[in-house]
Amino acid sequence: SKPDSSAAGSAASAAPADKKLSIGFFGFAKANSFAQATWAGIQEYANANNAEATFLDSNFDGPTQVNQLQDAVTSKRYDVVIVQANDGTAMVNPVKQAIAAGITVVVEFTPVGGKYDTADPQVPGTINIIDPPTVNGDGLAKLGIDACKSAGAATGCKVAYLQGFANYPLDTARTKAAADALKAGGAAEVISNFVGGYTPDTGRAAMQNLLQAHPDVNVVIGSSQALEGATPLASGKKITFVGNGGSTQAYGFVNDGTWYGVYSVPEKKSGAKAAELGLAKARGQSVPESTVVCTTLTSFDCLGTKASLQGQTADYSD
Amino acid sequence: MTVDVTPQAAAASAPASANVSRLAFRLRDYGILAAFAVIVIALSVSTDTFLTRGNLVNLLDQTAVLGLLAVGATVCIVSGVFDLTASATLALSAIIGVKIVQVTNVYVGFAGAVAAGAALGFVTGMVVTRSGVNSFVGTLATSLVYRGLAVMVTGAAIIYPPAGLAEDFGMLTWPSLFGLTSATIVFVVVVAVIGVLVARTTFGRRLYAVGGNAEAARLSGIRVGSIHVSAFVISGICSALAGLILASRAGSAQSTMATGMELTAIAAAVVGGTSILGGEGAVWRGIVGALLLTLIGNGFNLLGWDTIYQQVLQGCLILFAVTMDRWLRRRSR
Amino acid sequence: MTVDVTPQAAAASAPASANVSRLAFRLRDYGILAAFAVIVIALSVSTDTFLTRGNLVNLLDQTAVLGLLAVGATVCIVSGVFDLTASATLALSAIIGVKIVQVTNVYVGFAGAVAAGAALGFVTGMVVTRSGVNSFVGTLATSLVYRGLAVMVTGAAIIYPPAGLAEDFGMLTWPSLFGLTSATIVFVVVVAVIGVLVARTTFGRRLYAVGGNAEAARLSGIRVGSIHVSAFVISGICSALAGLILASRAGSAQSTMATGMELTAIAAAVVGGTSILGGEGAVWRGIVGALLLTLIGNGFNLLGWDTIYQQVLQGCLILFAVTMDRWLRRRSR
Amino acid sequence: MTTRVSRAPAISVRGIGKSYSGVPVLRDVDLDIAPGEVHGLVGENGAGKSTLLKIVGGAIRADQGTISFDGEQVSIGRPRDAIAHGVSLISQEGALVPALSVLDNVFLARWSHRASLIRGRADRRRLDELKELTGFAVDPDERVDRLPIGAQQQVEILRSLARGARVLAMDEPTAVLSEHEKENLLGLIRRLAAAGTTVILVSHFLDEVLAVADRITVLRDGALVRTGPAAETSPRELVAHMVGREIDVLYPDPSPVPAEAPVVLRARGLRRGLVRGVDLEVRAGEILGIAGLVGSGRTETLRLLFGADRAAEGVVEVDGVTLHRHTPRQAMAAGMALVPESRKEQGLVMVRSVAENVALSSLPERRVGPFVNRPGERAAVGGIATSVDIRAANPAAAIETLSGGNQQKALFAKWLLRSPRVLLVDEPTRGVDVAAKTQIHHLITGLAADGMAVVCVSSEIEELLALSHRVLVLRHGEPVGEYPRGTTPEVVIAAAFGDDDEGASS
Ligand SMILES: Nc1ncnc2c1ncn2[C@@H]1O[C@H](COP(=O)(O)OP(=O)(O)OP(=O)(O)O)[C@@H](O)[C@H]1O
Ligand SMILES: Nc1ncnc2c1ncn2[C@@H]1O[C@H](COP(=O)(O)OP(=O)(O)OP(=O)(O)O)[C@@H](O)[C@H]1O
Ligand SMILES: [Mg+2]
Ligand SMILES: [Mg+2]
Repeated sequence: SKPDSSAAGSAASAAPADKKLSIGFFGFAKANSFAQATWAGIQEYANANNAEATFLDSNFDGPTQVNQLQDAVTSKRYDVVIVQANDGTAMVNPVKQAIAAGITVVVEFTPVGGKYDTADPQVPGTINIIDPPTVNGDGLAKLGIDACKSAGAATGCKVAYLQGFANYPLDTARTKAAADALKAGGAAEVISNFVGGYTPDTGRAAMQNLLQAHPDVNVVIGSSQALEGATPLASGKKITFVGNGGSTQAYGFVNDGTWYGVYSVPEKKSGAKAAELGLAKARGQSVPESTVVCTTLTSFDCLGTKASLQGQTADYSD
Repeated sequence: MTVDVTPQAAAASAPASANVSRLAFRLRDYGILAAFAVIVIALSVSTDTFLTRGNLVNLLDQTAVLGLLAVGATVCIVSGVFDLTASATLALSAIIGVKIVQVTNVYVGFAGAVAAGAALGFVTGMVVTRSGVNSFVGTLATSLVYRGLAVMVTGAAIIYPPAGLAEDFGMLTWPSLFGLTSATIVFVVVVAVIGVLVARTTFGRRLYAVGGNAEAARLSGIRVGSIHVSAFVISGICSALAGLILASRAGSAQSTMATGMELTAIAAAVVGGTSILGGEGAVWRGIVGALLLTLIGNGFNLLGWDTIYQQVLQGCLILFAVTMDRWLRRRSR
Repeated sequence: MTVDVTPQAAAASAPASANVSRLAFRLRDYGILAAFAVIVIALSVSTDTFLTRGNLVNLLDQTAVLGLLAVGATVCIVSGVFDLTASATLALSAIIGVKIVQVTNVYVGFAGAVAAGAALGFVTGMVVTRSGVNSFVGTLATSLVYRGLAVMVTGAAIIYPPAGLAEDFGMLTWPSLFGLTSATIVFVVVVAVIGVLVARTTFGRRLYAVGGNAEAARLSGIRVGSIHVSAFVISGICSALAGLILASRAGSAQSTMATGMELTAIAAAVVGGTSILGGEGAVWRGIVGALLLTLIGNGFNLLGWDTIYQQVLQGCLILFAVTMDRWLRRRSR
Repeated sequence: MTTRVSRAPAISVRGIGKSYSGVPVLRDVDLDIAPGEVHGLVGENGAGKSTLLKIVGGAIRADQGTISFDGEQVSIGRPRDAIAHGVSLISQEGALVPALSVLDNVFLARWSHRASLIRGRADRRRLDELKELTGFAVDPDERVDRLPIGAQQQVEILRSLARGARVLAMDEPTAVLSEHEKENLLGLIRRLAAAGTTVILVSHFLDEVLAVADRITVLRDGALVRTGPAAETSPRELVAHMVGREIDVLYPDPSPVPAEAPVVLRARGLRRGLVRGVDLEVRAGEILGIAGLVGSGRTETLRLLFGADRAAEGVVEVDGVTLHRHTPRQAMAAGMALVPESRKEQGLVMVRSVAENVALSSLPERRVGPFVNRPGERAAVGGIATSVDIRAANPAAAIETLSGGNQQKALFAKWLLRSPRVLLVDEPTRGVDVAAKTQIHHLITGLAADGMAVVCVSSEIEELLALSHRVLVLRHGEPVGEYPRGTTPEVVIAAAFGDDDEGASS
């Protein structure tokens, strides 16, 4: 039978201010430095604000994360959960269950739900602090166009965008946004059918093939990990890079001029912000339900170049 | 019944010892259940949330998808083939289901998804049996094709039922009989039907015979190819149902659904005690395997142990369960 | 083809027909090479970049990691076991290698990683042979343990060689003999050594015997357990070398390295024509399989096709290759 | 012979016992075998012969008892240990590695090598010597799984000779050899024994055992009931000891075929591979024997009749129904049944139960809707099991736990359950004990008397001649003659060899 949907979303009763709250962080994977940066932010904020936090490791597995959240609702262990979804659509249901059980849910970095162009809540009652993939794609394209100019190829500029995972909806949305914006921004040719992945090795192979097929490419955009593998292959060539992900290595490449720029999300700050918003809501305060990370937490819209990264340090390393 | 007609043996020692051996013979087959019981008891004692109605409902709900795939995998493995298309078939048939929902209604869409699963299973079966290629690599290649088709159909995006039908589309998450979710009910019904099919029908007998010795089966007048195709069709239907459950939960479908889960399903079948060599095994074993794998994750979550040790302990627990199963069988030889 | 055992027949018709049949026997075994050649020719004709020295160097470099794992997988499969720990062993031994580099130097670290791979392979082998559990599920569980240990050792972070050694640590990416990368050289040398070991030595024959009929091997006095353990050790060494190549390219190691690649390696072995039932196959087949899989990806990039069609075509090409192999073998029966 | 007894026995087993799931299959067996002795081991199917041999060969471990070699007690837990003590076992199930060549199988784990590198040429020479010694002719490079079953048996024999063992333990080595090869092997056994090798020979061919053995042991229900010199024993006595009572082991005479009996099976111009044009006709109630040497195409002819292999040319007619390029399924629908020669590869599903195997070919006949009629099945299997005397502790036990002969009986039972019009049997009594063999012979003649047409292939020429109304002789896949009942074995063998090249096989 159809459940009574009005019962769901019944507002949780606010916790007293002096009660120690517990946060569950459902991150991508413990063995992922990006998630570790989020975690560092969460932990710091929690420790300073009468709360304790736990990292639940789903090891990049969508179904595992779904079960973990369901079980967390059962065990009533957490007052606040922060979700960094491996599979945004699969997490919709357990997030609804958590909300129904009166748990405060913060959606961090990737959306829960299937829309990739907005930071608005896709599950009612959630707090969202995310970097919408299309915004990310647009930002990468903007850096790419600037890179073309810096390379002196403002016209006739050939840009390669290395996809993350081939044909993953989230990657597809980002790739499409980036490719469209690159064309709109005046790139002469956009190559987007190479898969760079998220490791140096896959990036290296993609770059080898790219150089084979398009030796005259001017700018290469891709995940920072992939570009780390790709960069050595371009030594001696007039190619510059734009990375996605503000790791220590990426900062290094930007600072020494090898890369033009990097799309850098302040992930530790974002984690801290997620914890802050979650705890505040659990303690009965009202908080904004949607926050775009880059515009809110950085002064340069996450568009890191040698100039804008001056004095900044990376949150994590690859 | 004894077929022994030797008067001496029958008169002297047979009756008593035969009964004992009959019992040992039966018990040794259930080692995996014993291992399962040990883990359940350990969890019941060490947490107060495990043995709650809510958690058991969750556990079954969480097992439904893997359990359905494990049933399909078991049927295939028993008949001597692997179906590595399972998760791709899951995704593609769920996508087809949503596409149909978009132009008709939820019920037609669900039925269409199941039909699509059966059709994909049929195609897989034909590809494998006609090409004569080993099923492992044949289904691996076919699964790439299915995933690729899923990408092409969806344009690598997420697809949704129309807004007006979205709520009904989620019906498999609704609570149903005895407070179980509808997904669980689907799962239980399918398991029961396929369990009976495999254990009690002439089709089931053929399945085992083909998996145990395809040549002997062929010479006994069994159409080995058809049996294999049927196994793939059953697996396709199980995949489609699992896909519907996932899509219903997510409220959408996409080409990357359940990636890699075909291997977890095979693992579940094998952990339950089905031999990958074919000709042996049972549907219930696939279920026990799927429950065991889900249980271990669930238990960890409830115990709240640091997830850094989780994988190591999961690995050890699986080893414990299958080794216990193995040793119980061997000891009573 | 007839293979007469009667002396009379042998006297009459054997010499001529035996030679013909011997040739057919040889040719039919190389169907996969024919399929490979077809794809290579198609790519050479349709792009002007495929058949360049640079691309071929790249292709080998890209194949090295998968190729090493495929060699390990082949050795295991030939002997009748699966090694699903391969990628976990890869990660853990690369991590151990980096840890050793941190306290000594690059050479000791590399040697240490290889030793760690061998040791992990040994442990896997002991777990599988001692527990008596089927290798599929035994190594699956063990791989969880290894991945978990990798997480624990690294504290779930990325680990690096000390800054001063970072450049030397990348030595496997350096160009070497004939313009090939050092990684390619490592790959080629290992393939040659293991290829000879498997095809020409008594150990190799034992491997085939154990995989083909373990009971017959045992009755002939072969220590089946030791052979299996050796196969796992070889696979462990291959994994460690693959891990070093990956780590050397990345300049670091982490616990998630190469996740899932053990299955691609098994796929490569099987695509090449090694039977998953054991007792048949060859190291060169694993290499051809790995090259074929790499080639298909490489070709797509050079042709510049949209990734949306890639999977479908990849699946079709693999099916084409293995079916062609199969039919050539069957026709000459 | 007296000198042998004075030395320490080559093998001495004391108090050997073995049980499976609490059911004893060997009880307190004591046995001494002198060096250079040929020791015959006989008994009914399931008596424990193979089990005893496997214990001596280290393939399985005894529950109780000790084993000594040359007076020295040894611990044998693994085949390795037995091999180290010079024991070589040919097991009844066969132990070949399918994908390896004949050469590799013969020298399995004993390959010639230098620094671990295999020296194939040295092995080839060794094999040539062995082939000369035995008169066996096998292609060293063929994969063994492509060989007919008789040749596979030859490979096993060559292997155990290649080890130069001091003790040869052979479990029914002659079951699938032709008359001529049997003679060769028995001669070889005599020569080896004269040179000091100890041989234990298990066989259901009592005359063969009596001819070659120095002493014979009889096992019954796992217990040793008699050991004594062969010279003082008659086949009748042996049988009496084996089954515990006197029984008649004479071949039954087939009833004459009525003159008006219609032709039920007719084949015209069957051709494929080695089979180069076979025509045959069998009338209702008639038993047609097919004789020939190993590899003469007998098995292949039966397979073509049944559609197990697809004929390149030729048609088969059953009761007026014409079959062309047919499948086994169509052959069965037309009323044919084939008892194949290899129970392990083609006959039985080893991991399934006795009952499932026996019921497999007649599944559609006992069903309720889609379901198996289990009580019906139990009754049918029970009935047929009694009539062919399958001795299994439990019809639900896996068929691989049955003794070789009982497996063969189950295979036979499986096809009888269908009550076919045409019964094709290939080596129907392979590995079956004397009493059960007689039972099967009665069954075959009885079925023929009831109007079934039977085609029988058997390497046991006596059996073939005694059972058949007519014998068709094949040579190189072609019929070379047809002989009426009453023809002597010599005539048939001569025809099988061809007059031109008799004895060319050495
Ligand atoms: N693995 C096993 N499990 C259970 N029972 C077994 C097993 N192996 C053999 N047996 C039983 O042991 C008994 C003796 O078997 P064995 O093979 O020694 O007989 P045999 O004398 O060689 O008979 P045959 O002439 O038919 O080959 C049989 O009843 C058989 O069913
Ligand atoms: N798979 C195969 N490949 C090649 N040749 C084969 C194959 N099977 C059988 N043969 C050949 O066909 C011939 C006929 O074999 P078949 O088994 O019919 O002979 P047979 O007279 O029944 O002998 P046996 O008693 O050994 O079974 C043999 O000479 C054999 O070498
Ligand atoms: Mg026996
Ligand atoms: Mg034959």
